[in-house]
Amino acid sequence: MSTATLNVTTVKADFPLLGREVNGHPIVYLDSGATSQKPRQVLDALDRYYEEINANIHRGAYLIAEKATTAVEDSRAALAGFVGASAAEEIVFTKNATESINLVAHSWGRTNLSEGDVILLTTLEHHANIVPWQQLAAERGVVIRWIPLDDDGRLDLTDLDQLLDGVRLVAVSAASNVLGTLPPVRRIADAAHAVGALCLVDASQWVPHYPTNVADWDCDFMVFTGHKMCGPTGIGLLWGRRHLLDAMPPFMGGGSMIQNVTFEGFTPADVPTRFEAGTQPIAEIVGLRAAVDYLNAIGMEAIRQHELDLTAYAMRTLTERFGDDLAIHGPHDLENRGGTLSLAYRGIHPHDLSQVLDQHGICVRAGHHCAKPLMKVLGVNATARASLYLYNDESDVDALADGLAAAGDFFAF
Amino acid sequence: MSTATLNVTTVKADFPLLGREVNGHPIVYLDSGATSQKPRQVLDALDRYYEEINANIHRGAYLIAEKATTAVEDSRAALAGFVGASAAEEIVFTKNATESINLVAHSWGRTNLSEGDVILLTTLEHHANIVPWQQLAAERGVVIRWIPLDDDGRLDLTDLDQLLDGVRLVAVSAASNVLGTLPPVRRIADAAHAVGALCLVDASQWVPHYPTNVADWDCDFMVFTGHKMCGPTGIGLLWGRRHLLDAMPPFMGGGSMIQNVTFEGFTPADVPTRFEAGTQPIAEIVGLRAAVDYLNAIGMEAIRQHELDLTAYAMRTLTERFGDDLAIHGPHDLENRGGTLSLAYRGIHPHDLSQVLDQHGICVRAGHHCAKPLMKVLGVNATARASLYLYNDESDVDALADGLAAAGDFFAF
Amino acid sequence: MAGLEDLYREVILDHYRSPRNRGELETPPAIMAEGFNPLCGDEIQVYLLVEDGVIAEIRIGGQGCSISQSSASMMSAAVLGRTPDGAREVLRSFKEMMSIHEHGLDGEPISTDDQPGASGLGDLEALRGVVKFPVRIKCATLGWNTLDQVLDQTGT
Amino acid sequence: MAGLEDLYREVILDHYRSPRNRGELETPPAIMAEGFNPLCGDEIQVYLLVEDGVIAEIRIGGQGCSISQSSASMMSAAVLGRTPDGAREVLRSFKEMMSIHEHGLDGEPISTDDQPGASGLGDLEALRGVVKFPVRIKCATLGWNTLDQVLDQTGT
Ligand SMILES: Cc1ncc(COP(=O)(O)O)c(C=O)c1O
Ligand SMILES: Cc1ncc(COP(=O)(O)O)c(C=O)c1O
Repeated sequence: MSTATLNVTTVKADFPLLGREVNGHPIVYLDSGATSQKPRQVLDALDRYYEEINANIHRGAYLIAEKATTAVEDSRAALAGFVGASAAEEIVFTKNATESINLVAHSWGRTNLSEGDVILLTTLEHHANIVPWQQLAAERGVVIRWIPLDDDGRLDLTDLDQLLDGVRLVAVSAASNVLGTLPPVRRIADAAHAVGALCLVDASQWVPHYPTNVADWDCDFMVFTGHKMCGPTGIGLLWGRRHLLDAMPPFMGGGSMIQNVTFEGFTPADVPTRFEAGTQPIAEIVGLRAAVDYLNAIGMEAIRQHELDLTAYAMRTLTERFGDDLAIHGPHDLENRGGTLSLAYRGIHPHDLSQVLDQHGICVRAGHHCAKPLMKVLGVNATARASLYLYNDESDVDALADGLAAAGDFFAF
Repeated sequence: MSTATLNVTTVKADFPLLGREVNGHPIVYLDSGATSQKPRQVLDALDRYYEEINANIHRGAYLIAEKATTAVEDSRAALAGFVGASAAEEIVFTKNATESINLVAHSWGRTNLSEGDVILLTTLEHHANIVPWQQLAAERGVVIRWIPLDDDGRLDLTDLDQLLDGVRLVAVSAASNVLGTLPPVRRIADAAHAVGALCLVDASQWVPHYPTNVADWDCDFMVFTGHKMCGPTGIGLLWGRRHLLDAMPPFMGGGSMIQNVTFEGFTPADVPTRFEAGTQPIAEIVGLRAAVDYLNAIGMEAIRQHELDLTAYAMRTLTERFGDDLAIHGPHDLENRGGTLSLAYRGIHPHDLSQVLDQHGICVRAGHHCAKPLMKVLGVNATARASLYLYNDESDVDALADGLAAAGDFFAF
Repeated sequence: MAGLEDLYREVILDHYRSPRNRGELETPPAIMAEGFNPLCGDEIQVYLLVEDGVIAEIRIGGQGCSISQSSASMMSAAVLGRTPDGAREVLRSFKEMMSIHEHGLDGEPISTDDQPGASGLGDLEALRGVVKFPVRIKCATLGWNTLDQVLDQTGT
Repeated sequence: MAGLEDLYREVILDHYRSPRNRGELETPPAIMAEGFNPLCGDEIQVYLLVEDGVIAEIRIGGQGCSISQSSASMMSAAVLGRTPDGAREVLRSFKEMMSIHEHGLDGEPISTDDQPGASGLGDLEALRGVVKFPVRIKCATLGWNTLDQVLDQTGT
């Protein structure tokens, strides 16, 4: 892995979309929290897959089917390495992080949890890490409890011991998609284990930005999504400890996930195949591997450092320029946050703000960011969110600041 | 829609992979039943999506997010038109046909079926249309019954009325992926409705090859998969009657599929969004639309006719050349079958047959084709399957025949 | 290219700055419905007091962007004093103006400037530019869809 | 490019044509396990009769391709007369020979011709070429994995 610093000009040039214009302005893409742009290297890998080896996997004895199968299994191994899994078999491919969590909720949850068991979530979870548990709660009488936030938007762990009473699973984000908060995952996993609970980490906003190691977290399940880490759409991931996966029944049924099917019933296959029913998103698995190769070539440490520097620059620039007219939600100390900046500016509704920014070619997201419980706690319906990634630079931040000033002028009343 | 006949030379030239060599021979791709190859037009649509408008949908107020959203909804409308749906809202995107069936089994099945209710399947179903129902049966005490086959590999509907006793759902393939059989879907749907049952059609092997109209079938649910119809991997479809979808609870929970989320619970969104949790396979949805445009430009009638002619040629050629040494499973009358040819040749194991064919660049699939109950009825463990599509021509069939002869020589003992 | 001035007409900004009929009504005697824009989190409450067969009072609560707020404000002014059926008629005209009938091949809505069926809407005509910004259509129709719900409760 | 002769060595075809120890044994006293290749539908039964601490009889049932059938046939010959632990040792050597340790960047397995740890397997060496055809490895190991299962039942 490279330890060199990231050359953002070179990086930017890898992303075809970032060279385009929007509304007559060069695009300023600040919505990587919703989805990242894709480097040429990933698009080429998709094309090469379709043009050279496209075939259904695990099914054909002919050469291109064999190559496609190998490409998928190599991707599994590469992803295992990328997140510090101890074996490729612990990697289950899904279509997105949402399916990964639903898989755990259906397969592990419905097998192991019953009335009165408690699931502990945090107030800053994405709907993907809330609704599957609420479905389980409604179906099985499982109880959901919430870790609150302190005033800076960090988890308030003061009462963690009481909150853990009766808990069977703690499900926590490694990085908030709204506040940028980075909860202390290892500490929470340890506390969960101390009461015999498991810990699931939603690393959708973490994996694209930081080196990831499930062994360091000592968690039990971990999920993330390909499209936020330079990969294609349509591909997500579940990592789970082998002995947990081994004990879990299938989620979806269909081709591939079986060992045998008779008129009377079916025998499931071993993991990870057991959880991969039907034709997999093969090109997307290959594309995700290309994304991992791309990120590794730059180096996750270099990416982390670049984003840290840029986040510091952004917070300084925005604060100096707009003072009290602008509020940045969430932690302000850079140790506790990533480059996700949820803004409130002069009472202008986020939707209107993002509309004006769009006229300047600036893409930020306005809304509840699939975190309505958190919005409730923040006391807002929506925020305008600018989220930084490896291809952003200071000029993007400057453009955002200019755009905010223009919006201020437009709505000045 | 064009009514001209299909020019297979032009068509073949649209598919980059078909211009390649395998093991020193020009590739002869006869495994479209497993997955189809992709035309340049679809690959270009994927590239254009990623290079020009890639953004998360339904979430951003900025221009490229709006364009991505529009592209997805336009695709939904195009697919509705392609299968004769009465409204775009009846189209639910999934990752493959397997997820579509699991969605119905979980959402409709677990809401409406209980102990003793009967699901009627056919003996020629793919595991995708068996295992989800067996999971439901194991969980809820639902009973599965099977429509048998006659000696020609067609459904034997003699006892249909008795079989329908107590049935709540009939799930049937429109085209068999092993025998090529084309069951009389409309007749089965009518019979199901007559006893108050619903009818689900697995059209995975139909939609790529024939004009499709759910109104003509008068079925209630219909599923298919993108990768078998010139579309990308990672995208499937569920069509359902609006009033049925409206009454169904969500399957997976997460972002987008909600109207509101509070600490106490969630309110699901309207259909089809209710069933589309998390970030969708956006590029894949766009790519599938390009596939539909491609197929429409050639014309599904022209494709059907081309395949009919080619299937006739293949059956004639193989029979004339190999006589009793070769058996073709399934119906022999062309009205009752498509271009899926499951072969048994001189007692050579299908796996060995396909291995020798591969040395000649010929891709056929060997195995149980995810239809183990059918294999049991056929009295074999596996077949070697050659499946034809719009880009195949007589030279492909001739190459297959030559390859079979070579395999016969190799294993002659 | 559609510009900001197509979206944010002066009359819209005016209703946003000074919303008409803002507040609540006691239920009962008034009736109320609540609407969400699930995409952006905006929420709105529409209170109606129907007396002698006409909308005697209307109040708008909740939070939202300039488009959803001003559209609701205009809506309240447009239906006050009408019968429920009269209100439904305004609703229908408005929704017609907001519906995109066709898209160009590149996903851009075809210009709807000379689209028929949207006459007689007065101030509301100012919202016509919203159809050029498809994502914002849901903002503009939020209050109206909520009105539709509350009208259902009038039982007429 | 790996050719057919790398896969279908003469000794393999010989075992395929004339499988050794084919049949069934009565259970009990014999023990049996059944294995599936979920990809291609092949199935195999391995029957063992352990007497005085050694494998006194072994029989192979089921259907499969030339590779799975010949591999099982050779396996039966290789473990007959051994102790369960001795059989496990052969199993280990065989699986080692079959495991692909590394892949080239383009997904092609690196040639394993001079790989260590696969000596002393006699006829079984003929199956070494199978690693060049990754899809067929599951065929070659089917009988062996089933042997593994049935050995577990010996309780030693
Ligand atoms: C008849 C039939 N049904 C369902 C499927 C499942 O499709 P998928 O694997 O894309 O979910 C297939 C193909 O694999 C099929 O042939
Ligand atoms: C923290 C977090 N978790 C989960 C998700 C869900 O990812 P996906 O929509 O790809 O399933 C997202 C992004 O949308 C997210 O930000």
